[in-house]
Amino acid sequence: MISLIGSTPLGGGLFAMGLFTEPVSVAHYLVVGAILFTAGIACMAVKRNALGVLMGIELVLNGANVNFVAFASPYLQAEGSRGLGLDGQVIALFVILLAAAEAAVALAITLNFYNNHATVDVDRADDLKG
Amino acid sequence: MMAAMSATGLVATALPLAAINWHSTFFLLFAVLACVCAVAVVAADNVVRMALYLVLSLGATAGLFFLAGAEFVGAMQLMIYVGGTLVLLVFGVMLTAQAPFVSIKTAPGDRALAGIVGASLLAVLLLSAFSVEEWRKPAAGVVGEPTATPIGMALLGVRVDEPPAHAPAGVRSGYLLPFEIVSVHLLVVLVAAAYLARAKRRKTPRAIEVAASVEPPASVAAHAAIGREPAGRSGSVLVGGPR
Amino acid sequence: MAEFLITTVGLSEWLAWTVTAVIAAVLVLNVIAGGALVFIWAERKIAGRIQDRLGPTRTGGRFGWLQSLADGLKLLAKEDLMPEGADGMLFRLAPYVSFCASFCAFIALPFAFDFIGCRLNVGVFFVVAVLGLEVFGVILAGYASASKWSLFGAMREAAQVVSYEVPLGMCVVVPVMLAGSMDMVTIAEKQAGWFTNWYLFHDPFTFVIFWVYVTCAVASVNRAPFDLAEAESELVAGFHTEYSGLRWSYFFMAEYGSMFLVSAMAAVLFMGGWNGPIPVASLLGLSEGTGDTANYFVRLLGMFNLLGKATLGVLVMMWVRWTLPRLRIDQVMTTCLKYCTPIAAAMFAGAMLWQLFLPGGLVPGLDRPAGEIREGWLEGPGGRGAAAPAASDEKVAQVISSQVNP
Amino acid sequence: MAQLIDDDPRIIEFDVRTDEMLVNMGPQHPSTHGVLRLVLRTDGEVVSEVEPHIGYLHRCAEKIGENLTHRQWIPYTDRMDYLAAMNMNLGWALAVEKLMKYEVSEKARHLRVLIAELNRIASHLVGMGAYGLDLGTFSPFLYAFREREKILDLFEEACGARLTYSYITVGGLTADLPPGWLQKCEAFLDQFEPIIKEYHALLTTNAIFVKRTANIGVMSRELAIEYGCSGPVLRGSGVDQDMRRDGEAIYTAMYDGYAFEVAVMKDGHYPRDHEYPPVPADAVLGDCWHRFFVRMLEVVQSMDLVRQAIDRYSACKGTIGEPLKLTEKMPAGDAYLETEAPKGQMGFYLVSDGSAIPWRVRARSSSFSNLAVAPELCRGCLIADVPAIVGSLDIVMGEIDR
Repeated sequence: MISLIGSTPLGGGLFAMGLFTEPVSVAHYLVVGAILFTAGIACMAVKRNALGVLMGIELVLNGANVNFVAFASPYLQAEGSRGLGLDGQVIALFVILLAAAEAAVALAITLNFYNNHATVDVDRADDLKG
Repeated sequence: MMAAMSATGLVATALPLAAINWHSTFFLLFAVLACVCAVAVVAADNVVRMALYLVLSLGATAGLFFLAGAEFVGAMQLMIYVGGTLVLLVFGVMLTAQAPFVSIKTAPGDRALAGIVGASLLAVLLLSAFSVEEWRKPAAGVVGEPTATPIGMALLGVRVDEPPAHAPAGVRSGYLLPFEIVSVHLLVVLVAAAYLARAKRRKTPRAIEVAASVEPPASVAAHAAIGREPAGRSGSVLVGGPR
Repeated sequence: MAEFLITTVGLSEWLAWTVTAVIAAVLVLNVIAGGALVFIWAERKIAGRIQDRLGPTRTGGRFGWLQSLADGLKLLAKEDLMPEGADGMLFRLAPYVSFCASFCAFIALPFAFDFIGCRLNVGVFFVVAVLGLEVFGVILAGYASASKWSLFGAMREAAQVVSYEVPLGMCVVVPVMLAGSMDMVTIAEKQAGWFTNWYLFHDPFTFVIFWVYVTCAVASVNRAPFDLAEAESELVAGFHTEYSGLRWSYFFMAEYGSMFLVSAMAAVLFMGGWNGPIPVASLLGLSEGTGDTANYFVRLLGMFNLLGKATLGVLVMMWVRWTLPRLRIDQVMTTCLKYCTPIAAAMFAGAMLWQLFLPGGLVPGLDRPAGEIREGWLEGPGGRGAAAPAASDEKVAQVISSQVNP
Repeated sequence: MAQLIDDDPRIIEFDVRTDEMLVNMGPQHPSTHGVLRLVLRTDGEVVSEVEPHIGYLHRCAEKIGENLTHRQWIPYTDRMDYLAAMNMNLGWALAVEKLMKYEVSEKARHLRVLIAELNRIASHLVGMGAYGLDLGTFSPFLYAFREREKILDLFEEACGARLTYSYITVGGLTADLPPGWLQKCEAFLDQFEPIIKEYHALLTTNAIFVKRTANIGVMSRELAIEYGCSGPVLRGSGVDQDMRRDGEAIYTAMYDGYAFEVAVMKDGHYPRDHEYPPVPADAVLGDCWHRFFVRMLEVVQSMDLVRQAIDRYSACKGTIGEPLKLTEKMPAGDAYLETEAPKGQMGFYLVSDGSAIPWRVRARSSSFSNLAVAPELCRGCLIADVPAIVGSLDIVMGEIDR
């Protein structure tokens, strides 16, 4: 199977980068975190649906969490480095908890918005403009 | 077919397969899943599909946490984040289901703009991610079994883990206070959510009007009712018998 | 296994691990798929006997052993229908989501001391979390079917599962608290010995909370009397109204897989896991370390113990299903929020106080490994310390005392 | 009025803006007892309106009756309430006999009671089992059918048919009972009696069953009378009416000398002729539980009646007599007679111009009136209550659509 993956151009490229063979480093996680973060930001910016915006926020927080965990993980640290240790994990934990709370509040806002506008299109929330 | 097989054999012999690092392979799997699904969230227009992609992305991230030895955080992510998204999904269905599969479209211009901005942001982030020498060095290797004990103890205010190498003395505190603050915070949110979602007894005169509106119209042809515009009137209904 | 392949067969390391992983995955998959076949057959026979009839009798010999297989073949051959207005991708994906969630949870389930897919430090937490994902498939199915009945079923399922996760979590936390670990292997190990060591009989509170757990578990896997998501007399077939053929059968495999899983969870958390009511192995003088064959025998025995207990749980669920009428959605929610949650919370507090004041139990003679738990918390605290040696108990105690009493 | 509505605890306002949804329940739905179509207007799980749509089983039975002689129409009455075909036969036969002022022999009269009451048991067993099915429990259904099978076996032996009997006919019955039948019937009653306790344990007193039925679909006396409900549905609301006692003379004469107490709650309690489970505290007179319970009482009541009929029948000398000829001419005129079928009061009306073929035939279906009240009962209930309420009305579409 692996050889099959390796035979495809993409898989071969990944092999060439050593992704299948080399141990991962913090930077690997940081890349994932960066992509998640960017996707979240783009989601927040692009979506007109309030729930889509909310999902963007979740993605952003999640991207940050990936970084925290990566810096905290003893598995990923290079020789001689110990990273954040436990603190990173605990912060990630708090981020998850607060994200849950944030989602509850945001949903309540969305719900009220829906009650007042009969839609969840955030572009329609322009009642306050002068 | 033969060519493919010989090519496969060629690659297989050419690559140092014995040196496959499963940790890295699984990392790659989860990482690709997380990133692709995150991008799919942006690309999708249907809320339910977006929620599905989000769940997959969050689940894959939980897998990354497990791989990084943060099992407790990973399980927490699965339980809370993904569970929270479930509610999001339900709301997505409820609030946008006036017609089946309604999607609020994004303008193409917005999308292009977001693409440009996102790409530049990503470039900056990647640049910084690769800028530190220490972060790029591959991991030293497998360490001891992870346990959730240090986290549990830390949340109770006692640190039993080893301090980081460069940590200045005296800054290592437990997390009892933040833990309590978060608990109270969650309680507040819980109460608030219950307040918002609670069913209210109606005050006075509108009851008559609503009760009257619940009475069946003289001739309720189902087809006529189907054709009726979704009135979206503030719901007030008769629930059950006098329970 | 992997070592065996490396040393004896002479495979390279990565190949050996791959083979091992594949074998383990196939085994677990077979537990679900084969288990589902057996359980469906058993359900039909049991339902038949309860209802004064025979159930399947012909297919595959005397007792209709092959009935489920024949049904499976029929489902394979059946046309896969999809409603015109359905969201095709989600409609196709939903059964697999359900099945995968059910399947994934088995990773952390210990069948015996070493018979476990992956010994996770947070096993209990993981299983509960992953089991909660099954509902995604149901909701997606309900939404994507473009049928009002399916949507009703999906919404009911969402409300029900989200609500029942609260008391279920509280019930699960009690054995975790008693054992001082979220590792399912450790929890089961703590209950070794006679059945009096089971957490079910640990104290009155755990006994009560076991029944709360059973209620919540039945509700969270959608079995009667809580099978509102597919309530056939109200919602036609609920979330899988529009499904047919193999996709439909995936939902059923997921359902039976989860039934088995929550039963096995109950066995591990409350009924000693692989430890039988009578410690046969240790009475025979067999224990860990008396040799490979003996070890293997003990574990095999343990596996049958666990499978037996889990099967018993599944059979009880079937018995309940064929006896009781279905509750209504508001009554299901009332059961959860007004009864299960407060009872679970009170019992949790009670078990906590009992553990605090009566760690040895009421009967002094009983050999109860509860007292050693608090020291157990401090085992292996080196935690994430990579290069550093694991801190010794004294060091931890010293750290604690220095931080608690500065 | 304003005060009244304001105090109604059923009115609840939600913060969420909701839309209503129209849902089709049936005609292909597991719990609509055949081909009934209910259009539900729901707000989430709450049903604000139910509209029954009928006619999916319409077979022009009445019009066919105007082209056949009176006795030839008997098989068509079988197919009205096909679960209680004997009672349908009886209703039509009595109506024709009323027009012709014909009186059957004493022995035939007792045999008719025996058969009709036995079929009432069978019908109520189906009603009971199917009601369990509506509430999501499957086993009582099969328990009920197991016993019903035995009754059908008896019927098969008596008349050769298991569902559509055409046994009771104008002027008597098509045949007398075969030898040994009475003993078999008594044996059945003896073994059936303890099984009723099982039904009570599985359904009547089951906590979940009580939760699902008590105080659900409460129908007041007045409502029941206004809508022309009849049978157990009417008696479940506490109206003391039973055609076997209160009907026309030609019908009540059939039950002359039979001791039975109408199964209805009087002065706060049900008849105490046998041991019955107590009424649960939550149950309100007129709710689904009471309708169900009246049916269960009538099963016992019918067993008593069957026993009495067996005694009387075997005491009678002679034969049951011959039924009327197929082409026997009827006098000009009209006749209407209501009998107490298991589902309620089944009325047949016929106008004759003096030939053997009625000029007009009409049937008054009890299930039709009983179903008509469903929209009233279902207003404001939950979706899960709709099968519970409709099931408690115990309707048969063959009779409604005719």
